[in-house]
Amino acid sequence: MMNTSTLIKIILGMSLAITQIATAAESEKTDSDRIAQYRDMISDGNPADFDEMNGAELWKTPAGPKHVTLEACDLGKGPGVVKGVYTELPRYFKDTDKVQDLESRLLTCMTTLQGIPEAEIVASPFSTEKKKSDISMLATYIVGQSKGMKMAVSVSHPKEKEAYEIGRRIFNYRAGPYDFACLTCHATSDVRIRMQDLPNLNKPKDAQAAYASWPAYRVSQGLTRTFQWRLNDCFRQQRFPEPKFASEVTVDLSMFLAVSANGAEYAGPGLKR
Amino acid sequence: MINMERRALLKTGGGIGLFALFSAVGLLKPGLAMADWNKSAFSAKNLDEALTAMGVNKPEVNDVFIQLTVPEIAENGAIVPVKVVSTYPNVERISILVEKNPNVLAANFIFPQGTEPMLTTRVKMGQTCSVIALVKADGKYYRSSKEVKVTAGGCGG
Amino acid sequence: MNAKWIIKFAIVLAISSLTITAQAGTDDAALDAKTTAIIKRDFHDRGIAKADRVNQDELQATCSKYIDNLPDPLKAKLEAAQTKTIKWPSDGKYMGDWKAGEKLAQSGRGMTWSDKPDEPAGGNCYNCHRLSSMEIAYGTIGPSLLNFGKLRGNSVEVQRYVDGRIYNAKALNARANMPRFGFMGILTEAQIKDLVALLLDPESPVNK
Amino acid sequence: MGNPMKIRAAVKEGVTEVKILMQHEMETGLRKDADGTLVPAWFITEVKAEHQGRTVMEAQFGQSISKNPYLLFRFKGGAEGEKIKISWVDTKGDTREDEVAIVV
Repeated sequence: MMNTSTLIKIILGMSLAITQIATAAESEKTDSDRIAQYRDMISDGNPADFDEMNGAELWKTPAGPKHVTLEACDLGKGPGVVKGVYTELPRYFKDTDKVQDLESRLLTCMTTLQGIPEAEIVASPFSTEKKKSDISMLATYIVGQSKGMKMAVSVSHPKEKEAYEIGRRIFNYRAGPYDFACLTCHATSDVRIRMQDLPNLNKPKDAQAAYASWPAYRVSQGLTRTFQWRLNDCFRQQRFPEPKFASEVTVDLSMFLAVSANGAEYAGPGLKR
Repeated sequence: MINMERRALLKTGGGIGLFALFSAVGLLKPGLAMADWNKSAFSAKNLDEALTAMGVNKPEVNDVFIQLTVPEIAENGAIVPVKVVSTYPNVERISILVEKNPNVLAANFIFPQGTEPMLTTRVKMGQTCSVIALVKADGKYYRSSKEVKVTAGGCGG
Repeated sequence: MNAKWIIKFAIVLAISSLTITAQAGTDDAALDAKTTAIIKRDFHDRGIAKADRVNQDELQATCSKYIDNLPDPLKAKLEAAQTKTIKWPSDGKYMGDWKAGEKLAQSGRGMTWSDKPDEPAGGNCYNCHRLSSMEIAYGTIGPSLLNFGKLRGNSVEVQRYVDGRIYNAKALNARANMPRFGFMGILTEAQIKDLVALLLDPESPVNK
Repeated sequence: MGNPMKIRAAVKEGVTEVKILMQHEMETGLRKDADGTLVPAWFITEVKAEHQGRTVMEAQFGQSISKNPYLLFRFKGGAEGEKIKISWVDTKGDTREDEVAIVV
């Protein structure tokens, strides 16, 4: 017959085993899991909401020398339509005979409709600590109107197809003192820079998750950042010179990335480290 | 309460102007707008100093009646989410402290009857260290702490 | 009309004529040429990052063209050319101070348009490599270098190998992602020595 | 006057959950701006939540609360359509007050 002390030993032994199993499970948790936990915990309460609110106000507030609103701006689905437009951008626009992304198109509307000089907007197109950018807040508002909708960027127009092809080439273009191209960091799966997992933008799943979460509020900067900013800062880190705001090089690269993300459910504005 | 009167005053335009003027000449410290905003606790430079300023003496460690949830790794120290749930009866106050921040005491939360003893907020962290939840229940103090690793994010440039 | 203006005009002309070609058929060469023309037009100087940084040298152009399919003979030719660029330390010494090396390895700064011209660049090592077991924020684009010296020793041959590898990583592998730190003037001779020490000194956290 | 907050109050099984996102720089007084000049301290010191005139939460903040402060809490009671009022005061004496109706 089992005496009490044996019984205690068995119970202790069992609980020790359970603890060991639990410890093993804990150690199997990777840093990526821990970062995922962090991201999940901060996902509620996105300060980008304030930029969306401000952008919505700017959209319907008369501005510029012509003192008109942007409500006649055609972002691809007709004047004033904002719902779902981001899922089809970049796209070809007949009036400018160009492929344009959201920010490039907003620039067109602000210059043509409102009469704001292009040089004025292009001189400081991104938000800073001291001053938030109107075009960034407008973009944040517009993308919010596509939340939950599927990305469906077309390459049916020859100029759209060409923009995609050129964008792909820009992605692979190595230059600068570091010999970097976009592909240096974004064409391999399951690698990270420092602690951040890098999306392999040649793989649909990664490309979708990455593209569909921009624009995003950057915790590290305390500002909401647009896709034009994302590309601008990638080129900075790539040790390239600065791409001109809303230039063809940025639009074509966006086209390549957007098409790679087709089918994704748009989830922006996001919230990132 | 002085607190409420001042608040009422602040809501009127004249009140704000007057207040701003007093602040500017240093006659009235902005902190005084809150009757019980404990300036010495909020300016404390280390944990002991903060606890002393709060009148807390060696709080009992309890990780069962205080559930403190923080991320193990924070991708950026500018936002570190903190969730505290306490199962003590009669929780009056929950404070959050960040061990190695220049200002250790991050916040006090005061719970009237009927408000559940839980909260979620976000703190800044200058470096890897412990986050401490300090709970006051039935006049006694209890604490629980967890380490958060703060990392250098991205390309670092 | 100044020279800069003429160049800009020529680029615009080239782009418009190329558009016609590209539309006529999806001619890869035409698209390549148009891509280059757009890149040369759409980047501008900012801070220390001048517009001419987009001009490719032979290695960059070849790697961009072939991406993952660089033919072996071409690869060997590029590597031979890169090997010739390596400048060995003038005093024949390879090892510097591992403590300075660790600081360099941690820094991700240098050569961007937001970096100041008089500030020395960082090594960016942890961005891509694991080096010390103490640092959890390390990248995995490059291989882990944990215990690098412990596994290989620190003979003069090993020191020379590491120095060359940092000076010009493309000498051993033209397709390497690693920048050519010495050849491109990113790091000084003394800084490279500090990194060699970080990898090989038995006291360095890499080998602890 | 401060910038508007985002508030959501939802009642479920007799408990109202309130989520607040405030717009505030929460300057520590220790940070330098791009030009290297010290940015003076400026942060929210007190937040108050009222339900139908009754205080349901009072919070005191220090410099270590993140920019754009976030707060979630729960209280017993609350019904659809009833009002939740949130107010804050900062170190400059600036204030903000916003009100929302409880949803289900």
